[in-house]
Amino acid sequence: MSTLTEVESVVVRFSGDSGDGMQLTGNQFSNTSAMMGNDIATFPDYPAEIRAPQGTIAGVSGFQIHFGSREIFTPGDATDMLVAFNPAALKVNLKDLKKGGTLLVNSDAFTDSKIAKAGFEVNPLESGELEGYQVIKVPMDSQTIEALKEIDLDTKSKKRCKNFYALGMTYFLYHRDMKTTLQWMEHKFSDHPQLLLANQSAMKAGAHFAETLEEVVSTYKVSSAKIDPGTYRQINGNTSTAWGFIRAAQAAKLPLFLGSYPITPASDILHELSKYKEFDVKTFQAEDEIAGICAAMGAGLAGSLAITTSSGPGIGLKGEAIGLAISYEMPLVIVNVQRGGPSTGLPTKTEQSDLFQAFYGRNGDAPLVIVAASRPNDCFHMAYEASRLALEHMTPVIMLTDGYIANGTEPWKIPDVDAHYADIKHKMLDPTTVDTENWSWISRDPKTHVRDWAIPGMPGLEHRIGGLEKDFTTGNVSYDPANHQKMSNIRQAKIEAVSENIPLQELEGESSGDLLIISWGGTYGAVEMAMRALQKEGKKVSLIHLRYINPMPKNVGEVIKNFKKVIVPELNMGQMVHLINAKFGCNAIGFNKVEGLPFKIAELHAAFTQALNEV
Amino acid sequence: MSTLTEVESVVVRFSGDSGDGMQLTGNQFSNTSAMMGNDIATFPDYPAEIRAPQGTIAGVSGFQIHFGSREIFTPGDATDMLVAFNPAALKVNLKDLKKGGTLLVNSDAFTDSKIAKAGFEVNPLESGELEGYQVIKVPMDSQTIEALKEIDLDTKSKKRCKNFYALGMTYFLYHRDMKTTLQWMEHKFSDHPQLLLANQSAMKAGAHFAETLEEVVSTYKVSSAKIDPGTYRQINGNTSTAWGFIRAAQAAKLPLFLGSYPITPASDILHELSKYKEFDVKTFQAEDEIAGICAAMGAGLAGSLAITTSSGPGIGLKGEAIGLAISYEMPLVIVNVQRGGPSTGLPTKTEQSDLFQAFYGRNGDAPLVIVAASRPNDCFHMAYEASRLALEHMTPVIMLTDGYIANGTEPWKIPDVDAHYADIKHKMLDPTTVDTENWSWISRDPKTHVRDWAIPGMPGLEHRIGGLEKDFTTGNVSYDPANHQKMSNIRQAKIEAVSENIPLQELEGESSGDLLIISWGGTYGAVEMAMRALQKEGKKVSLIHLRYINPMPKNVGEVIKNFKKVIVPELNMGQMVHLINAKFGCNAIGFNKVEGLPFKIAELHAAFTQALNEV
Amino acid sequence: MSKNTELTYTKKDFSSDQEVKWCPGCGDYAILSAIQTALTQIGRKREEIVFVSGIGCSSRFPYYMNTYGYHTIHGRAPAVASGLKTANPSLSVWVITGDGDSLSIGGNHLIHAIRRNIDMNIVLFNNEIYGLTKGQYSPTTQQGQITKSTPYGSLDRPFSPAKLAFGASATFIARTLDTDSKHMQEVMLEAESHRGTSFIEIYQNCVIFNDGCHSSYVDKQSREDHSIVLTHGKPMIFGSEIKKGIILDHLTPKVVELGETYTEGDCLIHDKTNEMLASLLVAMDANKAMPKLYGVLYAVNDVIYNEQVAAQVAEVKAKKGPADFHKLLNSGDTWHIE
Amino acid sequence: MSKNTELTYTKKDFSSDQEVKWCPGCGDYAILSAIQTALTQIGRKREEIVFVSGIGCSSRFPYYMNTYGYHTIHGRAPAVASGLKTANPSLSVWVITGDGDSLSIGGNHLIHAIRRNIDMNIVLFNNEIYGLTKGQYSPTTQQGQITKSTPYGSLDRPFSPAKLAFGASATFIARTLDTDSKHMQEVMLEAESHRGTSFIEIYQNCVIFNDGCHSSYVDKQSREDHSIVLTHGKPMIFGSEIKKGIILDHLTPKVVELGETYTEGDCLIHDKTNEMLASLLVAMDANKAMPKLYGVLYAVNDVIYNEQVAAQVAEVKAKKGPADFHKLLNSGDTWHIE
Ligand SMILES: Cc1ncc(C[n+]2csc(CCOP(=O)(O)OP(=O)(O)O)c2C)c(N)n1
Ligand SMILES: Cc1ncc(C[n+]2csc(CCOP(=O)(O)OP(=O)(O)O)c2C)c(N)n1
Ligand code: SF4
Ligand code: SF4
Ligand SMILES: [Mg+2]
Ligand SMILES: [Mg+2]
Repeated sequence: MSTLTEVESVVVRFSGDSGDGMQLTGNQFSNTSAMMGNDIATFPDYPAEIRAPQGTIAGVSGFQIHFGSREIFTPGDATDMLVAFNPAALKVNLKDLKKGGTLLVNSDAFTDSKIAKAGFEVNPLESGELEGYQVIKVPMDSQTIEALKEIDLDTKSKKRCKNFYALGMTYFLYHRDMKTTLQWMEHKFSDHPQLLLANQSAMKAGAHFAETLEEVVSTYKVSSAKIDPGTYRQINGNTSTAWGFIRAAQAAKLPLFLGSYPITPASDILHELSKYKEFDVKTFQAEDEIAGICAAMGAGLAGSLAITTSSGPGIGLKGEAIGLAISYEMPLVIVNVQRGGPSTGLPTKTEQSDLFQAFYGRNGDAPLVIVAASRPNDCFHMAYEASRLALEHMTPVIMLTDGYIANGTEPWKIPDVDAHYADIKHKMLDPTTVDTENWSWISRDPKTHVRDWAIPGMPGLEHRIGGLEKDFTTGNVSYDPANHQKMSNIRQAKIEAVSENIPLQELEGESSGDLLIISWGGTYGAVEMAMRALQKEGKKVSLIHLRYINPMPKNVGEVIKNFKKVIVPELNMGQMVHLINAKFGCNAIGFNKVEGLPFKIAELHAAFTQALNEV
Repeated sequence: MSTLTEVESVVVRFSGDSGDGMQLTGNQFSNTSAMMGNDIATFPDYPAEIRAPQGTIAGVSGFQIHFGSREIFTPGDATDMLVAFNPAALKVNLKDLKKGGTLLVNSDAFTDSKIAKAGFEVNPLESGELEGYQVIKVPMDSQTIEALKEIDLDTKSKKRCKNFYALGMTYFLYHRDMKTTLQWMEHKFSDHPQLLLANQSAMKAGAHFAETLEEVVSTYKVSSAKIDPGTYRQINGNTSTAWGFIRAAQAAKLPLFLGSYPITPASDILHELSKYKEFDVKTFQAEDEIAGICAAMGAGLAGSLAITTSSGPGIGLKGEAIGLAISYEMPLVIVNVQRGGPSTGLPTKTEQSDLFQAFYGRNGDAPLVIVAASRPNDCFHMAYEASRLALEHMTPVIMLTDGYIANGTEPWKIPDVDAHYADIKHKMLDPTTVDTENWSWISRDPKTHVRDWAIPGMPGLEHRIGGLEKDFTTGNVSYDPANHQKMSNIRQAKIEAVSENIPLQELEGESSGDLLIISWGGTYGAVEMAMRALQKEGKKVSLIHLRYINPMPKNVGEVIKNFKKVIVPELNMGQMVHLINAKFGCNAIGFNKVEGLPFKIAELHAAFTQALNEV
Repeated sequence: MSKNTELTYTKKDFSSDQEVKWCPGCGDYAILSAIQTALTQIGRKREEIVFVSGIGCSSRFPYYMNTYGYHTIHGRAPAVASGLKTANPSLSVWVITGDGDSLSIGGNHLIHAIRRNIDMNIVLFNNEIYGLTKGQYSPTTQQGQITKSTPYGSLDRPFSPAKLAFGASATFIARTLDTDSKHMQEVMLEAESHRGTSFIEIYQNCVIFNDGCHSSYVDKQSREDHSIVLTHGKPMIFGSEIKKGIILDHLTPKVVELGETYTEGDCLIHDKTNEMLASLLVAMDANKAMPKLYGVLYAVNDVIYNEQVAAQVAEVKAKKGPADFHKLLNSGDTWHIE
Repeated sequence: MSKNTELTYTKKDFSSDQEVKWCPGCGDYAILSAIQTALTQIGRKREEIVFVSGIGCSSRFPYYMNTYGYHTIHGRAPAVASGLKTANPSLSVWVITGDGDSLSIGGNHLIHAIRRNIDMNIVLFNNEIYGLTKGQYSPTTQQGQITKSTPYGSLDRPFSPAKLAFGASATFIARTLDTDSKHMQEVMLEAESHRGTSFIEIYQNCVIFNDGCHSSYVDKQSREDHSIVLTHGKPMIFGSEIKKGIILDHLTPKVVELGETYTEGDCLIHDKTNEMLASLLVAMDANKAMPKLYGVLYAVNDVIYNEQVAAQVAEVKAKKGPADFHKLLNSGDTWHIE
């Protein structure tokens, strides 16, 4: 009865209680798939911050993997297979399972009390509401315990192996090679031979059980993808960001200093950077976000590559200091890993609603550079770029990512850093070559308007800087009216001049047509997929996905002019579309969603189609 | 030789050292003119915060009065008469004196050292550079001392009376009645008969001296203006703001609570409100701006009309709490008395560059109501309006003023508060009439989307509110995707619905034409004057001056459509023009200036004329 | 506010309908229960009680209380509570906060609330870690500790909360522990009856990110040997088997064994109203080698900000008479145009 | 950093070309002069010295120093300085701040810098008023004082800066006065040589908004009767005509007249390294009835944050060997596509 189907891509989601090891299980599945040459994208979905009581909706933890034999950009809209370890996991995830999809459930967990806790009126395994899915009911707890009966371990520990039992089954269904996970276990449990044996046995037992299972109607095979040759690794956005900074500091031959205060979902950048002291990285966990940025500024004044990281509410607190950094004209990178707002909002959910804040969250006319990463592995590149622009242009740079790409992982072709990420030319002076008598700290490069960087320790270049307006020539405090205008103009011109130092905007698709999609930041994967689908349907649609947000690449205005209609999909109430319309005087429309979730390809496809129909 | 000329309006500026009593002198001149039935506007111009050494440019303090027999909107572009008490005052102010204008200088102060301190190479009284002005050189120190020789006072105290000696001269030149000042002196120096005598004598001596002075070629008369009948007083913007809040609290029958932290130029609102405890006003000088707004929020939660006041840098610090107030949907008024930015910028100078910050200075999509006062006495009205909208719509409201109107005074026809400022209907519940069983704190008015206000102490209405996203129905914490969208929509819709509760935008001029001027906030006076001048020239130009900034009055979009061109003059690098273009899809141009100074009528006239020429 | 003795609440009356969402085994549960029980005895109506918190696991507390409750923003609860109490002094105001919330981002508001002596109870759940953000070190984390953000060990010297509060001129300082419900309740009751800011530190266990950080002095087995329960007027003695006491050697408090050389009579007598003794106790308490102190370390009366504000308003009203807005409008120079 | 003894600066070498813009008669002038003079003796090169300030009259200080100088934002100087010193521990870092800047908006950064014991000198100009914003009360303003924002008298209880610093676990606490240039210089030199955060309070007169607020204990005539200059190892005696001393009555420091009943030998001997004595001194010092304390109240050694950071970096480098970015990129699971 069981059939083998060859498919292009598959989406699997593991879901269970916080304590069920779902992140681990998902990671193993995705590593294995990557090793087997598939392209992948993953989406870990933690519960809200506090571990809720077992078995509740609030306590559900999930991990979704999309793997395929073609390029994969997103973790997938709907799932082909759902592995539900308890009723709450089923309740939360069923709506995303494709009709006809495979549902593997742990029937041992479907006790009356757990069913009730999940909010089901009746047992869904019996109520008929699972009709239309390929349901595989397995008493995972008991079968795992049974499979491990020979092993000398307490029952609780044996039960804990059920995630690998399920993983074994899933590996069988998708013709995955267990080798990678078996090896990983050997390393992980090297000090616990009993645990090693138990977990390995559980996985093998699961795979074996699946093989014999009558219910199993189909298995699926996903060939390896045609992928650029090279060495690959998986990386999530926050790690990628951290590494980008480490590399930028190396390229600039400067020490790296992070001043930060923990906040979800940005904390992992702090955690990651705190590991690499050998790279001359100092991390300073400050008493609050204000002290975080101020300490970073202090380090920047002392000659470090200065970074501060946070999320929306914390970025708000940094506004005054960002203004000071603008006024100082000093290099500083501010990372905002965006989450759902306003206020504390939805700390563990993703959103793009801090774009306005990045542009305008300060008093006065206070322009700075803004960049945004488009996907987990692009965080490396944009962190490097943010650092490069900060150092080359003596300016604070805001780098926007979001909870979705920060936590999401995807394969990353390890770049040739010696070729492409090797040399940042900052503005730090060599005091021995300066005519100290006639030097002023505020003297500028005539073309880029960028000032020099002199730091304490350099003899003869002692100077004083403050947040009061400065005289254009001497850098001293000035209340002169004309000077304030001049300084305001130069601050703006300096940022605009950065457009000479960034790549032109890439356009995907024809250079003219019916619909231009303008997207930015972490929505790239879904937008790209939706656009490709439309292009395949023969629609005249093109895409510019912005990563340099302020200033924008010089050709953006030109590109826009060649399309009949412009649509700006965003995970906010309409921020980029507002900026685009104000800046380019066009009548772009927005497609907006604020549900704390990334875009689905399907909803974008529908929105773009509708926009095309209205052209 | 001396002639009497009748003129429509005159601009006089008193200028001297910080210690010379310029603010007092200016105030007396303006009070006298107001009492004589002129319309007036004044501009006090303090030095930067710290009292600089005597005789320096940085220490110059000035006070400008514009008085006339017609409506006066601004303190005037250029001065008809300058009274300069020392060389530094001359240096700073000469460029604003009209050619042919009168210059009264204290020649005693033109010593070599003071001349040098002011940055003159040679004595300007002798160098010929004052040619073209009507220069009246008077050794004020010695003449004052001489005039008071009979009085039993030390020389230093006598010398201090020289400002009144000069005032007496000025009164004579402009046919001012000394009565008001003489009476004021009686009150002021009631405990110091010697000082009273000295000051009165000095002023009279000054007037008498002017009368006999050969140099005095002309005196000027300004008839009283045709002014609305009523009782008038002078008021500056900060006092006006404070009083507006006191009245609003009375009208709402609520106590008033201000949580604030001192900052220039907003501190005077705190000072003013701290005087009126009999009105149930509590002022809380907090440890910082964050605590200021948070304490105000605490008081608001407890049922007070909650206010917080600051200027740009401090408003930045309040961003996170403003987001919380939006999330709580609670009434709160945040006043930003804008000053020059970015960063610490120009603390004592005026600017309008915090408009973007008001709209967007927070994480997430976080809409609120924004209003802006147009002139000193309009602060009363807009403070009342801000309070009314906050209380009627359960929302934070940002009220923008600026250093110029905050410190500037003008006559104010005392309003009939019983008729026009008498009743604010807030949303506070009467707990005895609530069905407490089925009540939820988040239940809304279906039309306005406004929730109820229940405060601690009300039995049966106990509830919990936080900054996490809330369930639309129960108000409990919710991470549900669809709910977040719904709540984001309702927060926006609620603010948009405020447009039903504000007056339609007034249009000055024809309802269609060549040029529409859109201005906002404290630039009203100068813009109005420039527009009137153009209308007199027959130009097809109209004005809408915005005081309700978000939401805007419903008819603004319509008005814009009927003009060929739109220009937005602002004291920033182009913020409102950006918003107007994004919102209405028009191609308005900006006229921008950031010099820390208000617009001059002439520069606006020129800019509008140029825009008209380009139509 | 005078105590209303007619109220007969049970603990359940103070439980909201929200599911409690801390990790199983978290010390917060016991604190919640102790405070709910204590509230049945304070003689205040439920609607007059307000809980204000910042952000953190501990700060979710108000959601579980069937009183008025405000979950505010990180660190700012003392400021919100200050405004609330000053605006309406008749409320019973409780601030719930964590070691990160109150001592890291909220440190300034904490010391200023204490300085002003605003009449409220500040309850600090000290688990020496950031719980909600998953385990970074906090200002009370021990030096050298490995946490998420200190993979090579924390380098910061920790605050001693009691010492900091004393430095900020606290009028009431107490400490209790999540494993002793009765003691917690006693401390809460004494804190509520204190007039002025009551600062209460609770040793609280975070089972997930800092399990056992307090165990030597909170666990039933070892507690008695590593801590003293202070009682006003009683000597400072402790120990389960061997009785020990605190004596003063010149100025330095020292632990001695009671027996031949020293007797109870040699030990320091606790006097919660003695400022100088308190200054030694908080300094000693910060010393890790010394036993931990439980109970009320310090309690004195001083002027209370919210009372002073109310008094000043009353005074001005008495002096100036009823407020008249027309009089205000017409004050100073006015003129009339016909 | 070791002292460079070959430097021969004069005071003028530390004056910038900017015109000093404080009010005539302001106490800030004397402090500026004392610090400029002290710097000629610390043996550090001018370019290695950095002044960091917040906002306030006092915070304009860096503009007048011919060193590196950063006038930052209100209250945040300790945070900026913390990063600066941690990034480059070889600098001599000075924070200049006012009572509003450091104790109001900047209170949290102050106590955290002190807690971490970052090696810098924090010099607080205490004029008990907000000078720059023209005269509102500050956290050190006396209760009842009429100021711009308290027309009916201030209601806040003031902080005692020394007590607060001690509560925050300061390792160095000193006080000096703007009317005694020599004493200021001595204190600055001792502060600079202290390793860790040196907290120095200076009584400073604001002639415009709070003239004479300190006069009884800073003016030449009355100073000796209302203050004690502490010297390590010396008894605490004071007084111009009648000699007085401080004795300990049980735990409470008391002023006695020296003569028949009490002699110098009965007086407390100052020991700046004694934590318990320091705890009594700072508590006593907050008492307005007692004489003011000048000199170094407390000075002990403890671990220094910036040193620990540097040591940890060195340790990790020693253990892990030279940093290799390629190794990092290839760490963990990788796979190869041909
Ligand atoms: C402005 C801001 N910064 C950071 C955070 C992230 N954050 C939330 S709670 C917390 C620390 C919580 O620690 P603690 O107060 O000790 O509470 P616990 O969870 O341990 O009870 C942090 C850093 C936030 N919510 N807001
Ligand atoms: C964020 C912010 N809030 C408020 C201010 C206004 N401000 C500047 S200095 C100051 C207080 C200064 O007092 P203090 O620190 O005692 O210094 P002093 O002038 O007395 O030397 C205030 C409130 C500011 N510049 N920035
Ligand atoms: S993380 Fe720690 S403090 Fe937070 S709920 Fe869990 S056990 Fe309690
Ligand atoms: S206002 Fe006071 S502190 Fe400021 S410069 Fe003048 S005297 Fe000095
Ligand atoms: Mg904690
Ligand atoms: Mg001060």
